[in-house]
Amino acid sequence: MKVEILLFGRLTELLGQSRLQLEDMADTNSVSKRLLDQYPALQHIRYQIAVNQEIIHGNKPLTDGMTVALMPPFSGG
Amino acid sequence: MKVEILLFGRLTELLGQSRLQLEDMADTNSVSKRLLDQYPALQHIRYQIAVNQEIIHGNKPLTDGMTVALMPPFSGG
Amino acid sequence: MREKKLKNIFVNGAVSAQAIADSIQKHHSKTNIGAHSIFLGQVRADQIGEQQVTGINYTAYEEMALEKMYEIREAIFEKYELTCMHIHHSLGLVAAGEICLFVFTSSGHRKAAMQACDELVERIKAELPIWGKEILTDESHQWKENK
Amino acid sequence: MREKKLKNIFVNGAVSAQAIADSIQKHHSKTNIGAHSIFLGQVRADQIGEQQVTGINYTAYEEMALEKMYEIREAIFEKYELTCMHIHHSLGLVAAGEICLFVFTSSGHRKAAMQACDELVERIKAELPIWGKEILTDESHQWKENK
Repeated sequence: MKVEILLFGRLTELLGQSRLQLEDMADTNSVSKRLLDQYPALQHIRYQIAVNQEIIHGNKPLTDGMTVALMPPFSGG
Repeated sequence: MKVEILLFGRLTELLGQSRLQLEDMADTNSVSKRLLDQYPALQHIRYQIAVNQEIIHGNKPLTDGMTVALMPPFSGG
Repeated sequence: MREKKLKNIFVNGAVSAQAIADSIQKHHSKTNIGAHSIFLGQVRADQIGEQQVTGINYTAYEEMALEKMYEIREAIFEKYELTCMHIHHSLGLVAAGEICLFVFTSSGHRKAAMQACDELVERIKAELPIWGKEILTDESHQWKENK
Repeated sequence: MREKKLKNIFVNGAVSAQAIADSIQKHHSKTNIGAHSIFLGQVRADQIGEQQVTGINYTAYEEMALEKMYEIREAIFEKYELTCMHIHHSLGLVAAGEICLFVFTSSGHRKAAMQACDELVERIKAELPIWGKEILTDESHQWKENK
Protein backbone atom coordinates (compact mmCIF):
# COMPACT_ATOMS: atom_id res chain seq x y z
CA MET A 1 0.00 0.00 0.00
CA LYS A 2 1.50 3.23 -1.23
CA VAL A 3 0.51 6.85 -0.80
CA GLU A 4 1.88 9.86 -2.60
CA ILE A 5 3.00 12.81 -0.52
CA LEU A 6 3.00 16.33 -2.00
CA LEU A 7 4.96 19.13 -0.36
CA PHE A 8 4.48 22.87 -0.85
CA GLY A 9 5.98 26.21 0.09
CA ARG A 10 8.73 26.08 2.71
CA LEU A 11 8.20 22.33 3.13
CA THR A 12 9.76 21.70 -0.28
CA GLU A 13 12.90 23.39 1.01
CA LEU A 14 12.93 21.59 4.30
CA LEU A 15 12.53 18.17 2.73
CA GLY A 16 14.53 18.98 -0.40
CA GLN A 17 11.78 17.63 -2.64
CA SER A 18 8.19 18.37 -3.61
CA ARG A 19 6.90 14.84 -4.00
CA LEU A 20 7.67 11.46 -2.40
CA GLN A 21 6.07 8.08 -1.89
CA LEU A 22 5.55 6.33 1.41
CA GLU A 23 4.59 2.70 2.01
CA ASP A 24 2.42 1.18 4.72
CA MET A 25 0.77 4.35 5.92
CA ALA A 26 -2.52 3.45 7.60
CA ASP A 27 -3.58 7.02 8.22
CA THR A 28 -2.46 10.65 8.02
CA ASN A 29 -1.09 10.64 11.55
CA SER A 30 1.35 7.91 10.50
CA VAL A 31 2.47 10.10 7.60
CA SER A 32 3.10 13.07 9.89
CA LYS A 33 4.94 10.90 12.39
CA ARG A 34 7.13 9.23 9.79
CA LEU A 35 8.13 12.57 8.24
CA LEU A 36 8.76 14.13 11.64
CA ASP A 37 11.10 11.24 12.57
CA GLN A 38 13.02 11.83 9.39
CA TYR A 39 12.88 15.66 9.41
CA PRO A 40 12.73 16.86 13.04
CA ALA A 41 12.64 20.52 11.89
CA LEU A 42 9.06 19.82 10.77
CA GLN A 43 7.91 20.39 14.34
CA HIS A 44 8.45 24.14 13.87
CA ILE A 45 6.28 24.37 10.78
CA ARG A 46 2.52 24.74 10.79
CA TYR A 47 0.76 22.95 7.99
CA GLN A 48 -2.66 21.68 6.95
CA ILE A 49 -3.20 18.33 5.34
CA ALA A 50 -5.31 17.62 2.26
CA VAL A 51 -6.17 14.07 1.23
CA ASN A 52 -7.10 13.82 -2.43
CA GLN A 53 -7.40 17.62 -2.50
CA GLU A 54 -9.79 17.85 0.45
CA ILE A 55 -8.53 19.52 3.60
CA ILE A 56 -8.94 17.19 6.57
CA HIS A 57 -9.18 17.87 10.28
CA GLY A 58 -7.85 15.30 12.71
CA ASN A 59 -6.66 11.88 11.60
CA LYS A 60 -7.87 10.21 8.44
CA PRO A 61 -7.42 6.58 7.28
CA LEU A 62 -5.58 6.12 3.98
CA THR A 63 -5.96 3.56 1.23
CA ASP A 64 -3.70 2.61 -1.62
CA GLY A 65 -3.00 5.34 -4.17
CA MET A 66 -4.23 8.27 -2.11
CA THR A 67 -2.52 11.65 -2.35
CA VAL A 68 -1.60 13.44 0.85
CA ALA A 69 -0.62 17.12 0.54
CA LEU A 70 1.20 18.98 3.31
CA MET A 71 0.39 22.66 2.99
CA PRO A 72 1.90 25.55 4.97
CA PRO A 73 -0.25 28.70 5.39
CA PHE A 74 -1.41 30.06 2.03
CA SER A 75 -0.06 33.32 0.67
CA GLY A 76 -1.68 33.85 -2.72
CA GLY A 77 -3.04 37.17 -3.97
CA MET B 1 -29.78 93.93 -8.13
CA LYS B 2 -29.31 90.99 -10.47
CA VAL B 3 -28.89 87.29 -9.86
CA GLU B 4 -27.92 84.65 -12.38
CA ILE B 5 -30.07 81.53 -12.60
CA LEU B 6 -28.58 78.24 -13.86
CA LEU B 7 -30.83 75.41 -14.98
CA PHE B 8 -29.89 71.74 -15.34
CA GLY B 9 -31.26 68.42 -16.52
CA ARG B 10 -34.94 68.41 -17.44
CA LEU B 11 -35.28 72.03 -16.27
CA THR B 12 -33.30 73.21 -19.29
CA GLU B 13 -35.96 71.61 -21.48
CA LEU B 14 -38.87 72.97 -19.52
CA LEU B 15 -37.58 76.53 -19.56
CA GLY B 16 -35.99 76.27 -23.01
CA GLN B 17 -32.70 77.70 -21.70
CA SER B 18 -29.89 76.83 -19.31
CA ARG B 19 -29.13 80.29 -17.96
CA LEU B 20 -31.11 83.46 -17.32
CA GLN B 21 -30.90 86.62 -15.25
CA LEU B 22 -33.52 87.89 -12.86
CA GLU B 23 -33.76 91.33 -11.24
CA ASP B 24 -34.96 92.31 -7.80
CA MET B 25 -34.85 88.91 -6.19
CA ALA B 26 -34.54 89.34 -2.43
CA ASP B 27 -34.24 85.64 -1.69
CA THR B 28 -34.40 82.17 -3.22
CA ASN B 29 -38.11 81.83 -2.49
CA SER B 30 -38.73 84.82 -4.74
CA VAL B 31 -36.77 83.12 -7.50
CA SER B 32 -38.82 79.94 -7.21
CA LYS B 33 -42.05 81.89 -7.14
CA ARG B 34 -41.18 84.06 -10.13
CA LEU B 35 -40.19 81.02 -12.22
CA LEU B 36 -43.28 79.09 -11.16
CA ASP B 37 -45.52 82.00 -12.24
CA GLN B 38 -43.86 81.98 -15.62
CA TYR B 39 -43.55 78.17 -16.00
CA PRO B 40 -46.42 76.51 -14.12
CA ALA B 41 -45.14 73.01 -15.11
CA LEU B 42 -42.30 73.58 -12.62
CA GLN B 43 -44.63 72.49 -9.84
CA HIS B 44 -44.27 68.88 -11.03
CA ILE B 45 -40.49 68.88 -10.88
CA ARG B 46 -38.44 68.22 -7.78
CA TYR B 47 -35.26 70.24 -7.56
CA GLN B 48 -32.64 71.36 -5.08
CA ILE B 49 -31.23 74.88 -5.02
CA ALA B 50 -27.56 75.81 -4.80
CA VAL B 51 -26.48 79.37 -4.15
CA ASN B 52 -22.93 80.03 -5.28
CA GLN B 53 -22.43 76.25 -5.58
CA GLU B 54 -23.60 75.47 -2.03
CA ILE B 55 -26.82 73.51 -1.65
CA ILE B 56 -29.24 75.40 0.59
CA HIS B 57 -32.16 74.21 2.65
CA GLY B 58 -35.11 76.56 3.19
CA ASN B 59 -35.07 80.18 2.06
CA LYS B 60 -31.86 82.15 1.60
CA PRO B 61 -31.40 85.93 1.10
CA LEU B 62 -29.66 86.95 -2.13
CA THR B 63 -27.34 89.82 -2.94
CA ASP B 64 -26.23 91.28 -6.24
CA GLY B 65 -24.27 88.93 -8.51
CA MET B 66 -25.12 85.69 -6.77
CA THR B 67 -25.62 82.51 -8.79
CA VAL B 68 -28.67 80.38 -8.10
CA ALA B 69 -28.68 76.86 -9.57
CA LEU B 70 -31.87 74.79 -9.86
CA MET B 71 -30.89 71.14 -9.86
CA PRO B 72 -33.18 68.13 -10.45
CA PRO B 73 -32.14 64.80 -8.84
CA PHE B 74 -28.60 63.81 -9.84
CA SER B 75 -27.96 60.87 -12.12
CA GLY B 76 -24.22 60.67 -12.63
CA GLY B 77 -22.18 57.47 -12.61
CA MET C 1 -9.21 81.29 1.96
CA ARG C 2 -6.73 78.47 1.71
CA GLU C 3 -5.53 77.53 -1.71
CA LYS C 4 -6.87 74.39 -3.23
CA LYS C 5 -6.18 72.63 -6.43
CA LEU C 6 -9.28 71.39 -8.21
CA LYS C 7 -8.59 68.34 -10.36
CA ASN C 8 -10.65 67.91 -13.46
CA ILE C 9 -12.59 64.64 -13.48
CA PHE C 10 -14.51 65.15 -16.73
CA VAL C 11 -13.67 63.50 -20.02
CA ASN C 12 -15.39 63.99 -23.33
CA GLY C 13 -17.41 60.89 -24.26
CA ALA C 14 -16.66 57.37 -23.04
CA VAL C 15 -13.69 56.29 -20.92
CA SER C 16 -11.70 53.86 -23.10
CA ALA C 17 -10.30 50.53 -21.92
CA GLN C 18 -6.93 51.83 -23.16
CA ALA C 19 -7.10 54.86 -20.85
CA ILE C 20 -7.77 52.49 -17.95
CA ALA C 21 -4.81 50.30 -18.94
CA ASP C 22 -2.55 53.36 -19.17
CA SER C 23 -3.63 54.46 -15.72
CA ILE C 24 -2.91 50.99 -14.26
CA GLN C 25 0.42 50.84 -16.06
CA LYS C 26 1.55 54.14 -14.51
CA HIS C 27 1.25 52.63 -11.04
CA HIS C 28 3.84 49.90 -11.66
CA SER C 29 6.56 52.29 -10.52
CA LYS C 30 4.83 52.87 -7.17
CA THR C 31 6.17 49.84 -5.34
CA ASN C 32 4.56 50.74 -2.02
CA ILE C 33 1.18 49.83 -3.53
CA GLY C 34 -0.15 46.36 -2.75
CA ALA C 35 -3.76 46.70 -3.91
CA HIS C 36 -5.83 48.55 -6.49
CA SER C 37 -9.60 48.75 -6.47
CA ILE C 38 -11.41 49.85 -9.61
CA PHE C 39 -15.06 50.58 -10.26
CA LEU C 40 -16.38 51.08 -13.77
CA GLY C 41 -19.88 52.31 -14.60
CA GLN C 42 -21.07 51.05 -17.97
CA VAL C 43 -24.15 52.31 -19.84
CA ARG C 44 -26.87 49.64 -19.96
CA ALA C 45 -29.15 49.16 -22.96
CA ASP C 46 -32.21 49.09 -20.69
CA GLN C 47 -35.55 48.22 -22.19
CA ILE C 48 -38.05 51.10 -21.73
CA GLY C 49 -41.43 49.88 -22.97
CA GLU C 50 -40.98 49.34 -26.70
CA GLN C 51 -37.74 51.27 -26.77
CA GLN C 52 -34.17 50.55 -25.76
CA VAL C 53 -31.54 52.89 -24.34
CA THR C 54 -28.91 53.47 -27.04
CA GLY C 55 -26.76 55.83 -24.95
CA ILE C 56 -26.70 58.43 -22.20
CA ASN C 57 -25.90 62.08 -22.74
CA TYR C 58 -24.24 63.50 -19.62
CA THR C 59 -24.22 67.14 -18.55
CA ALA C 60 -22.97 68.61 -15.28
CA TYR C 61 -22.77 71.75 -13.22
CA GLU C 62 -19.04 71.43 -13.75
CA GLU C 63 -17.67 74.08 -11.39
CA MET C 64 -19.80 72.84 -8.52
CA ALA C 65 -19.05 69.17 -9.30
CA LEU C 66 -15.30 69.83 -9.16
CA GLU C 67 -15.65 71.73 -5.87
CA LYS C 68 -17.73 68.90 -4.42
CA MET C 69 -15.29 66.30 -5.73
CA TYR C 70 -12.46 68.18 -4.05
CA GLU C 71 -14.32 67.97 -0.76
CA ILE C 72 -15.04 64.25 -1.19
CA ARG C 73 -11.45 63.53 -2.21
CA GLU C 74 -10.10 65.28 0.91
CA ALA C 75 -12.52 63.40 3.16
CA ILE C 76 -11.61 60.02 1.64
CA PHE C 77 -7.86 60.65 1.88
CA GLU C 78 -8.43 61.65 5.50
CA LYS C 79 -10.40 58.50 6.27
CA TYR C 80 -8.40 55.80 4.45
CA GLU C 81 -4.69 55.15 4.02
CA LEU C 82 -4.51 55.56 0.27
CA THR C 83 -1.53 56.10 -1.97
CA CYS C 84 -3.62 57.38 -4.89
CA MET C 85 -7.12 58.09 -6.11
CA HIS C 86 -8.27 58.81 -9.65
CA ILE C 87 -11.78 59.67 -10.82
CA HIS C 88 -13.02 60.14 -14.38
CA HIS C 89 -16.60 60.84 -15.43
CA SER C 90 -17.93 61.27 -18.93
CA LEU C 91 -19.65 64.33 -20.33
CA GLY C 92 -21.59 64.20 -23.60
CA LEU C 93 -22.79 61.05 -25.28
CA VAL C 94 -21.74 57.59 -24.08
CA ALA C 95 -23.16 54.69 -26.09
CA ALA C 96 -24.63 51.59 -24.42
CA GLY C 97 -21.81 49.18 -23.54
CA GLU C 98 -19.30 51.97 -23.00
CA ILE C 99 -17.76 53.19 -19.74
CA CYS C 100 -19.01 56.46 -18.20
CA LEU C 101 -17.37 56.31 -14.75
CA PHE C 102 -13.89 55.17 -13.71
CA VAL C 103 -12.98 55.20 -10.01
CA PHE C 104 -9.48 53.96 -9.12
CA THR C 105 -7.99 53.73 -5.62
CA SER C 106 -4.67 52.25 -4.50
CA SER C 107 -3.19 51.43 -1.11
CA GLY C 108 -0.54 49.35 0.63
CA HIS C 109 -3.06 46.84 1.97
CA ARG C 110 -6.31 45.86 0.35
CA LYS C 111 -8.96 47.05 2.81
CA ALA C 112 -8.26 50.76 2.37
CA ALA C 113 -8.43 50.67 -1.44
CA MET C 114 -11.59 48.54 -1.45
CA GLN C 115 -13.52 50.52 1.14
CA ALA C 116 -12.46 53.88 -0.28
CA CYS C 117 -13.53 52.83 -3.78
CA ASP C 118 -16.96 51.73 -2.54
CA GLU C 119 -17.50 54.94 -0.61
CA LEU C 120 -16.34 57.10 -3.53
CA VAL C 121 -18.81 55.46 -5.90
CA GLU C 122 -21.70 56.04 -3.49
CA ARG C 123 -20.76 59.66 -2.87
CA ILE C 124 -20.16 60.42 -6.56
CA LYS C 125 -23.60 59.11 -7.46
CA ALA C 126 -25.34 60.90 -4.60
CA GLU C 127 -23.49 64.19 -4.43
CA LEU C 128 -22.11 65.25 -7.79
CA PRO C 129 -24.41 67.51 -9.84
CA ILE C 130 -24.40 65.41 -13.00
CA TRP C 131 -27.39 64.52 -15.13
CA GLY C 132 -27.85 61.67 -17.56
CA LYS C 133 -30.34 61.88 -20.41
CA GLU C 134 -31.13 58.40 -21.72
CA ILE C 135 -31.44 58.39 -25.49
CA LEU C 136 -33.87 55.80 -26.79
CA THR C 137 -34.04 53.84 -30.05
CA ASP C 138 -36.63 56.21 -31.56
CA GLU C 139 -34.50 59.23 -30.61
CA SER C 140 -36.86 60.25 -27.84
CA HIS C 141 -35.29 60.54 -24.41
CA GLN C 142 -35.90 60.37 -20.68
CA TRP C 143 -34.00 61.77 -17.71
CA LYS C 144 -32.27 59.23 -15.54
CA GLU C 145 -32.55 59.36 -11.75
CA ASN C 146 -30.17 57.68 -9.31
CA LYS C 147 -31.79 55.63 -6.58
CA MET D 1 -20.64 12.69 -10.20
CA ARG D 2 -21.96 15.69 -12.07
CA GLU D 3 -19.80 17.11 -14.78
CA LYS D 4 -17.98 20.28 -14.02
CA LYS D 5 -15.78 22.50 -16.08
CA LEU D 6 -12.69 23.74 -14.26
CA LYS D 7 -11.51 27.10 -15.58
CA ASN D 8 -7.81 27.79 -15.45
CA ILE D 9 -6.99 30.87 -13.40
CA PHE D 10 -3.21 30.67 -13.59
CA VAL D 11 -1.02 32.81 -15.82
CA ASN D 12 2.72 32.63 -16.20
CA GLY D 13 4.36 35.68 -14.61
CA ALA D 14 2.68 39.05 -14.10
CA VAL D 15 -0.79 40.05 -15.32
CA SER D 16 -0.23 42.88 -17.81
CA ALA D 17 -2.22 46.12 -17.92
CA GLN D 18 -2.91 45.26 -21.54
CA ALA D 19 -4.55 41.94 -20.59
CA ILE D 20 -6.77 43.85 -18.16
CA ALA D 21 -7.72 46.36 -20.87
CA ASP D 22 -8.53 43.54 -23.30
CA SER D 23 -10.75 41.92 -20.70
CA ILE D 24 -12.62 45.19 -20.05
CA GLN D 25 -12.93 45.83 -23.79
CA LYS D 26 -14.60 42.45 -24.36
CA HIS D 27 -17.44 43.44 -22.04
CA HIS D 28 -18.53 46.41 -24.16
CA SER D 29 -20.78 44.10 -26.17
CA LYS D 30 -22.61 42.95 -23.01
CA THR D 31 -25.09 45.79 -22.76
CA ASN D 32 -26.93 44.34 -19.76
CA ILE D 33 -23.90 45.19 -17.62
CA GLY D 34 -24.06 48.42 -15.62
CA ALA D 35 -21.12 47.97 -13.26
CA HIS D 36 -17.70 46.35 -13.16
CA SER D 37 -15.65 45.87 -10.03
CA ILE D 38 -11.96 45.07 -10.33
CA PHE D 39 -9.39 44.16 -7.72
CA LEU D 40 -5.68 44.05 -8.56
CA GLY D 41 -3.02 42.68 -6.25
CA GLN D 42 0.38 44.30 -6.87
CA VAL D 43 3.71 43.08 -5.47
CA ARG D 44 5.09 45.53 -2.88
CA ALA D 45 8.81 46.23 -2.52
CA ASP D 46 8.55 45.79 1.25
CA GLN D 47 11.57 46.62 3.37
CA ILE D 48 12.76 43.53 5.32
CA GLY D 49 15.54 44.65 7.64
CA GLU D 50 18.39 45.72 5.36
CA GLN D 51 16.82 44.06 2.36
CA GLN D 52 13.98 44.89 0.01
CA VAL D 53 11.54 42.57 -1.76
CA THR D 54 12.40 42.55 -5.47
CA GLY D 55 9.67 40.10 -6.47
CA ILE D 56 7.52 37.17 -5.41
CA ASN D 57 7.80 33.69 -6.86
CA TYR D 58 4.40 31.97 -6.79
CA THR D 59 3.75 28.25 -6.71
CA ALA D 60 0.45 26.44 -6.21
CA TYR D 61 -1.15 23.08 -5.70
CA GLU D 62 -2.76 23.73 -9.07
CA GLU D 63 -5.29 20.90 -9.30
CA MET D 64 -6.62 21.59 -5.83
CA ALA D 65 -6.65 25.36 -6.39
CA LEU D 66 -8.76 24.96 -9.53
CA GLU D 67 -11.17 22.62 -7.75
CA LYS D 68 -11.47 25.07 -4.87
CA MET D 69 -11.89 27.99 -7.25
CA TYR D 70 -14.70 26.11 -8.97
CA GLU D 71 -16.45 25.74 -5.65
CA ILE D 72 -15.96 29.43 -4.77
CA ARG D 73 -17.12 30.54 -8.21
CA GLU D 74 -20.33 28.50 -7.92
CA ALA D 75 -21.03 29.87 -4.44
CA ILE D 76 -20.52 33.48 -5.56
CA PHE D 77 -22.72 33.11 -8.65
CA GLU D 78 -25.35 31.59 -6.38
CA LYS D 79 -25.16 34.45 -3.89
CA TYR D 80 -24.91 37.51 -6.17
CA GLU D 81 -26.63 38.50 -9.42
CA LEU D 82 -23.57 38.60 -11.61
CA THR D 83 -23.28 38.60 -15.37
CA CYS D 84 -19.60 37.56 -15.35
CA MET D 85 -16.62 36.76 -13.16
CA HIS D 86 -12.98 36.44 -14.19
CA ILE D 87 -10.03 35.48 -12.00
CA HIS D 88 -6.34 35.43 -12.92
CA HIS D 89 -3.46 34.61 -10.58
CA SER D 90 0.22 34.56 -11.39
CA LEU D 91 2.56 31.58 -11.11
CA GLY D 92 6.32 32.02 -11.20
CA LEU D 93 8.15 35.27 -10.67
CA VAL D 94 6.33 38.60 -10.44
CA ALA D 95 8.58 41.64 -9.95
CA ALA D 96 7.75 44.35 -7.40
CA GLY D 97 5.32 46.83 -8.96
CA GLU D 98 3.70 44.18 -11.15
CA ILE D 99 0.21 42.66 -10.88
CA CYS D 100 -0.17 39.13 -9.45
CA LEU D 101 -3.95 38.93 -8.96
CA PHE D 102 -6.80 40.18 -11.17
CA VAL D 103 -10.38 39.72 -9.96
CA PHE D 104 -13.12 41.07 -12.24
CA THR D 105 -16.87 40.95 -11.59
CA SER D 106 -19.72 42.50 -13.56
CA SER D 107 -23.43 42.97 -12.89
CA GLY D 108 -26.47 44.98 -13.91
CA HIS D 109 -26.40 47.10 -10.76
CA ARG D 110 -23.35 48.05 -8.77
CA LYS D 111 -23.88 46.34 -5.41
CA ALA D 112 -23.62 42.78 -6.72
CA ALA D 113 -20.35 43.38 -8.58
CA MET D 114 -18.78 45.24 -5.67
CA GLN D 115 -19.75 42.80 -2.94
CA ALA D 116 -18.89 39.74 -5.05
CA CYS D 117 -15.47 41.18 -5.86
CA ASP D 118 -14.71 41.84 -2.18
CA GLU D 119 -15.81 38.36 -1.15
CA LEU D 120 -13.84 36.72 -3.96
CA VAL D 121 -10.63 38.48 -2.94
CA GLU D 122 -11.04 37.37 0.68
CA ARG D 123 -11.80 33.78 -0.28
CA ILE D 124 -8.98 33.56 -2.83
CA LYS D 125 -6.46 34.73 -0.25
CA ALA D 126 -7.78 32.45 2.48
CA GLU D 127 -8.67 29.31 0.59
CA LEU D 128 -6.53 28.81 -2.51
CA PRO D 129 -3.40 26.68 -1.98
CA ILE D 130 -0.93 29.20 -3.38
CA TRP D 131 2.43 30.15 -1.88
CA GLY D 132 4.49 33.27 -2.42
CA LYS D 133 8.24 33.26 -1.88
CA GLU D 134 9.53 36.81 -1.44
CA ILE D 135 12.85 37.31 -3.18
CA LEU D 136 15.08 39.86 -1.49
CA THR D 137 17.74 42.21 -2.83
CA ASP D 138 20.59 39.89 -1.77
CA GLU D 139 18.85 36.93 -3.45
CA SER D 140 17.88 35.39 -0.13
CA HIS D 141 14.17 34.77 0.34
CA GLN D 142 11.38 34.39 2.85
CA TRP D 143 7.98 32.74 2.65
CA LYS D 144 5.02 35.09 2.69
CA GLU D 145 2.01 34.43 4.92
CA ASN D 146 -1.45 35.92 4.45
CA LYS D 147 -3.01 37.44 7.55
